[in-house]
Amino acid sequence: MQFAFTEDQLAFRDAVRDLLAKECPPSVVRAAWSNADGRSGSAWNALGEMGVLGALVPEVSGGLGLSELDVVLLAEETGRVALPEPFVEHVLVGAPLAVLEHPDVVNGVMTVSAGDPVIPYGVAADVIVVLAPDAQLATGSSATFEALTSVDASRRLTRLVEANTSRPLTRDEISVAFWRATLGYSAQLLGLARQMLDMTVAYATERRQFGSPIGSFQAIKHQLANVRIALEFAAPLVYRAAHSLATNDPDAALHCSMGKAQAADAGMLAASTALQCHGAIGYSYEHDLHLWMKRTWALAGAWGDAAWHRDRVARAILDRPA
Amino acid sequence: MQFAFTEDQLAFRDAVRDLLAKECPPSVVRAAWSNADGRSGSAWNALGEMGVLGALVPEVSGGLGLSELDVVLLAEETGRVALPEPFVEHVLVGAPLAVLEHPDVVNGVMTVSAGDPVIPYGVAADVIVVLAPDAQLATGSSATFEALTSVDASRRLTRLVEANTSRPLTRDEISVAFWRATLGYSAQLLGLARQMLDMTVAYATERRQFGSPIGSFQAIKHQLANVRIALEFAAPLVYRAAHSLATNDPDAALHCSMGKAQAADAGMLAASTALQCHGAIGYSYEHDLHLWMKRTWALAGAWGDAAWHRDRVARAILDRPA
Amino acid sequence: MELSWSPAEQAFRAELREWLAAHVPGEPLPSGDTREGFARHLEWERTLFDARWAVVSWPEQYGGRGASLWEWLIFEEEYYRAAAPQRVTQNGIFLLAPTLFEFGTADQQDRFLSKMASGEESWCQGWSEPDAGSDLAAIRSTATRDESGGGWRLNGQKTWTTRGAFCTHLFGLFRTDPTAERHRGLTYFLVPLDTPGVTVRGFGRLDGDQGFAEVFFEDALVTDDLVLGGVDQGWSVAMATTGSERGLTLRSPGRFNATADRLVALYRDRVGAAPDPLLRDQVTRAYIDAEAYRLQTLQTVTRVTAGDPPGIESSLTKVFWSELDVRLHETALALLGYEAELESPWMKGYEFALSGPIYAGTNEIQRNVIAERVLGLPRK
Amino acid sequence: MELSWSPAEQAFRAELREWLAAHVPGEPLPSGDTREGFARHLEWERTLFDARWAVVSWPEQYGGRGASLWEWLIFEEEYYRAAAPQRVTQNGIFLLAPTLFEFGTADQQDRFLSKMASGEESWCQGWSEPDAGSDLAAIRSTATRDESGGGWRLNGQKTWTTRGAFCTHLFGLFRTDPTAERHRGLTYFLVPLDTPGVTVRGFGRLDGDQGFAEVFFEDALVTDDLVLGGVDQGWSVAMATTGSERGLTLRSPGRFNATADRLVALYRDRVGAAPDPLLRDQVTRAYIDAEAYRLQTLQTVTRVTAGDPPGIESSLTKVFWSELDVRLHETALALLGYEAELESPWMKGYEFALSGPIYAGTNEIQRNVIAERVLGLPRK
Repeated sequence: MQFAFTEDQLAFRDAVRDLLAKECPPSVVRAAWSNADGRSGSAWNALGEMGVLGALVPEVSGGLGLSELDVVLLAEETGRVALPEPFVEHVLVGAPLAVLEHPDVVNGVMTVSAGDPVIPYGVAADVIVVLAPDAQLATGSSATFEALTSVDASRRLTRLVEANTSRPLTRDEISVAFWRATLGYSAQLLGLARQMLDMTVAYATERRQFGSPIGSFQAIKHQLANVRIALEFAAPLVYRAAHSLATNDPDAALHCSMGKAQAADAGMLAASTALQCHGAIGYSYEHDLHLWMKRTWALAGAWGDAAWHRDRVARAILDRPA
Repeated sequence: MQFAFTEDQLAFRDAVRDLLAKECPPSVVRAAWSNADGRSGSAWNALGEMGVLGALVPEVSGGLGLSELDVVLLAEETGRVALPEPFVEHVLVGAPLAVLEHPDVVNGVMTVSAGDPVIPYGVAADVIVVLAPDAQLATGSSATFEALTSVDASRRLTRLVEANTSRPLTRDEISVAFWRATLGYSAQLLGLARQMLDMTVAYATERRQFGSPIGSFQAIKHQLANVRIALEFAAPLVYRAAHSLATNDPDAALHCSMGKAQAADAGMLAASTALQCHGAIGYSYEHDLHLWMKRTWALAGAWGDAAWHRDRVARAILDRPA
Repeated sequence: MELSWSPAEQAFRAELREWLAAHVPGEPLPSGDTREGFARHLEWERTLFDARWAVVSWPEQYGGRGASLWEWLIFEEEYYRAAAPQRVTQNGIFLLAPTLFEFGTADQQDRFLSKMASGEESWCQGWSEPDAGSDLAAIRSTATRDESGGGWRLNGQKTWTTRGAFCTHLFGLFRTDPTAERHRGLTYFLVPLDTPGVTVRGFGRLDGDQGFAEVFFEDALVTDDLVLGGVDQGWSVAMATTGSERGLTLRSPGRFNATADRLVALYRDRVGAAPDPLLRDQVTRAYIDAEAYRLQTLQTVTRVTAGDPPGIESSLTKVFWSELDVRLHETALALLGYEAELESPWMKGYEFALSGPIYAGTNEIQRNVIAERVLGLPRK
Repeated sequence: MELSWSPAEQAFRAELREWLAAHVPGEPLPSGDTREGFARHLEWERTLFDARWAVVSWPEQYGGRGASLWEWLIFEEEYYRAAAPQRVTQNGIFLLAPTLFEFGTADQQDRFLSKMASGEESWCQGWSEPDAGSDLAAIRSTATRDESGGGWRLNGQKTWTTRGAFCTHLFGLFRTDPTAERHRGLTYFLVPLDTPGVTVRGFGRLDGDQGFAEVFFEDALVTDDLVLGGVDQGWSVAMATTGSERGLTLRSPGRFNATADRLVALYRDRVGAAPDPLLRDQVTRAYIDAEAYRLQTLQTVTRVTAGDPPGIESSLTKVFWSELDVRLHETALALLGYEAELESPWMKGYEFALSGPIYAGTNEIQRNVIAERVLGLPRK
């Protein structure tokens, strides 16, 4: 029994964290709200050069041949910096599915996005994986989209209207794709929440009212302590889900649902607490907090929201014959 | 439009409050935990002399001929002092039903208790009203009971095994009895919660730790503020329910369910907050807090708990054809 | 206790409902927190004013109907039920006007009230400053006596001024006695925003609209007749306004009952016959809470009508409605599932609802007030 | 990451499960917080001890098996799953023993540990005093040097001492330096309760059982060999104990997973096929939280096993398990409806669970600790 990541996994996480700190400061996230494709530009290429974008692609196909357990911390890091890219869609869902038809997905020269049913960055993507209504792998250039507006303006949400060049997905491919995406979004929600907590602790330490830092008031302390507690007891469920997927545990789907439900709740709590503790300053568009907050709202609802996933858990533990 | 009680209703409330302050101090409640019948003794007789126990009995039958709206504040006062008596069972449910067969219920010389299905003070009561499994009005002396143990040792809970002398209740009688009991327990829950809040405010003002009264700490202040808020927005639902019953409003049952759900939640919040703010002192059996707390637990669950009543509201507002 | 409306009140409701049905724009107006939307909303305000629906509870001489608080409640119920446009004039009508009625000179009342009601002049609030948010008494902006100019020179900065970039006037607090501390030595000024030395910079709120503004004052001269209430009396004068902002007037139940009804409709629409086991209880709780808020307001209005003004209990109200509003919208978004992130009135409403626990005294401050002034717990 | 148990660990579990199945009393024992029940529980402890299950993680010389933390977790899982009797010796085994192992002399260890494990001597905790609850450092009980007696004279009062009326020994803090303040000048003493000058008065807890005691000291003489750790070093010595009380050792996940499993069984039993739309989500949340607590513990044990001792994060754990335990029982009582008020293991468990957020440092104190020492927020 050993509930910990390996030195290699942590070193990989640190390398990606360093890369993202350099390539994806808040200014990049903010720029993605108004630029052409909603994406980061250089951060994506740098991740590609590092091999991260092909992490789950088998080595025979030029990928790193890693498992969900090896990339869950990387997804968390992309959440921490609110990376404006289809990271989960490409790394956990799309690349492994598309690599035979489109080898260039391995290094991110071609981008895959994915959705169920709505697809972020659909127009910008070279390859599309969509799970509903008709589960298929489609070539972006052959597809037409309906543009949707997400509260997170960097997500460039679309709905696939039709694609000429595509192949249907097998039931197994659909299932793997769905649960990997769920895991990836759960991990990103953890990272987003950790960053919002750090931002708020820093702000509460420096902002003074009534002659004291507001972080010295119990009302602030206890709200932030509650966020820290929620994170402490959400992360292990997400990491366990990664392990279950990596080891084909028969309960992997159940574990993914537990992780997403808890991570989404922790993320929503972190977001509303961060806003309340920032007050009007955090309510200003010019402040970065809302970029993290709105990404959190979006990811919490996508690939099944907390209520949907808890309902799946309920079906498994409550409704099956005793 | 006028959402307020009349001068007469408030004066009656004050008179009963004064009587209970004299006749039912905490020592009486504590004594009822270990005495023969779990009851207050003199407080009951004094209420009878005042006419309160026949409040809902028509004047032609020797009662005061008052309405639910006239007695809801009296029930709240009996909750405030945790009166160990079948007050709601007698005044709101039993006396009006039994007065023709048993005229002495008007002044409380005979006591009526009631339950659905479990009956507090069943053995001590002269007359029994039970709504399930077989709704009937029974003579206590002719009945046999199974004794049950309530967490509130003064309640002397029983289950009716059988009664020789009894008459069945009509559907109307059952419905009126049920909703009046629900209203009465809701009002008592408000009174119990107000008293627990007052006890806790007083304690937090006087108890010192870390060199200050604990009531000066925000963590205590905000918990108690939340209880005060819960009460502020529970009471009007209960008072409106009383008005709806008194005016035969077609939505009276719905209004009673809203009142019970909100009053039960406010009561449970007041109880757990009071305990947490009292700490180990409140956790001691010798402290009076647990007498109020356990009465609250019992009343919150009886005549439909919050979940059951909210489900009724849901059926009315959500499930009826749009 | 009497919980039904009088024939006169029912007639008032009927007339209003008919008028709203005939005049409320079929298409929702663009957000009043944008320059273009603000202008469109002012046109709507003018329509309301011309039909004497803009300020029903005001005296007729200023465009009102001398309506009772009860009729005002009916107005709000019907207004929100009809999904009529947001009131971009509300800061003037609900925050400044009560103070003008109480402290204003006859001249000030005649000069400002009608134009405020018609929207010809629009008012924003100048309370907060970069270092005076929750701690309002930390205001640093100053007003210095200028005898030659026959008035006061304003200097300093206000911020988070709602719709400040679109309004014509600002009301706010400035420090007239530099030696006084905290709540003392402040004065309440009425400031035309075209006064030389006043600069306004709009900036975005959470939803991206330019609904906030910073207002900078550099030796801006305001004459004595623009002082509301006494010099150095600003705090007590302003508290009347804050009281009404935090209390009854700004948050009538109509808004939340209408939202709760829309939430119920959304639930039925999304969930259909089979009850959603997870959200059903949340919807029901929110609905019951909205009903509780309506009833508690009836209680308060009954007291106020009997001559007992709304007091510190308004802190209870502010915490409850602001957190209820958030719950209502959170529940709706939960019902929307993956569509929650899409542009929608519910998301827009959620973003707006999130400001409720922050402005007009954060709910942390309000809970302190409840604990200390309602429950009597010790300050220290 | 490796989330399965080794063959050795599985064998340990199998042996234990078999033993428990054969020995756990079919009828639950009377409450260990009553005099009679306490005696019955001591017999059970003796049975555990004789089979070397009482203190599996201790060295063999004191009756243990030198088991790993992992095996200890397995022990707790199986123990709670089997619904075996409460551990009335836990204050000694879980709170005092770690301190004895760390600070005790060889003589003290030999003298006390085995008898503690077998239940021949039973220990209660003497921390709290009437004016030192959350504010533990406000301890006033004194120990005054008595050269002629070759030890210290204890005076003062301890209270809320769990099972103090039934135990043979008390461990606690007394002020040896009257000039020192707060955390300084305290000393950790081991006190036989039959020492002349010591009076114990049992009193009732929330559930009515005599599970609490007040202990009065009047010039009670304790010899130098009953000082644990250095004179005036009591606070730092005691913190090790408090650390373990607040941390891992007292609240292994087994207890909450077993409760969650019983809650699920109760739900199925009460609700049957048709899902209860209102409580289904609550049950599911509680179940997931219990699972989260188990996994977080595996994480912690992995760290501890790697030589990184559990630190201040134990405050996170304490808040979570204590509030989870309350939620688990609240949900069960809600499922019981009107029967909730009836005598039942769930009600008894609820009354006990309510002590969780209070003892071992109230959750208010714990949240301060999390904010200041985990998050680094300013104290003042």
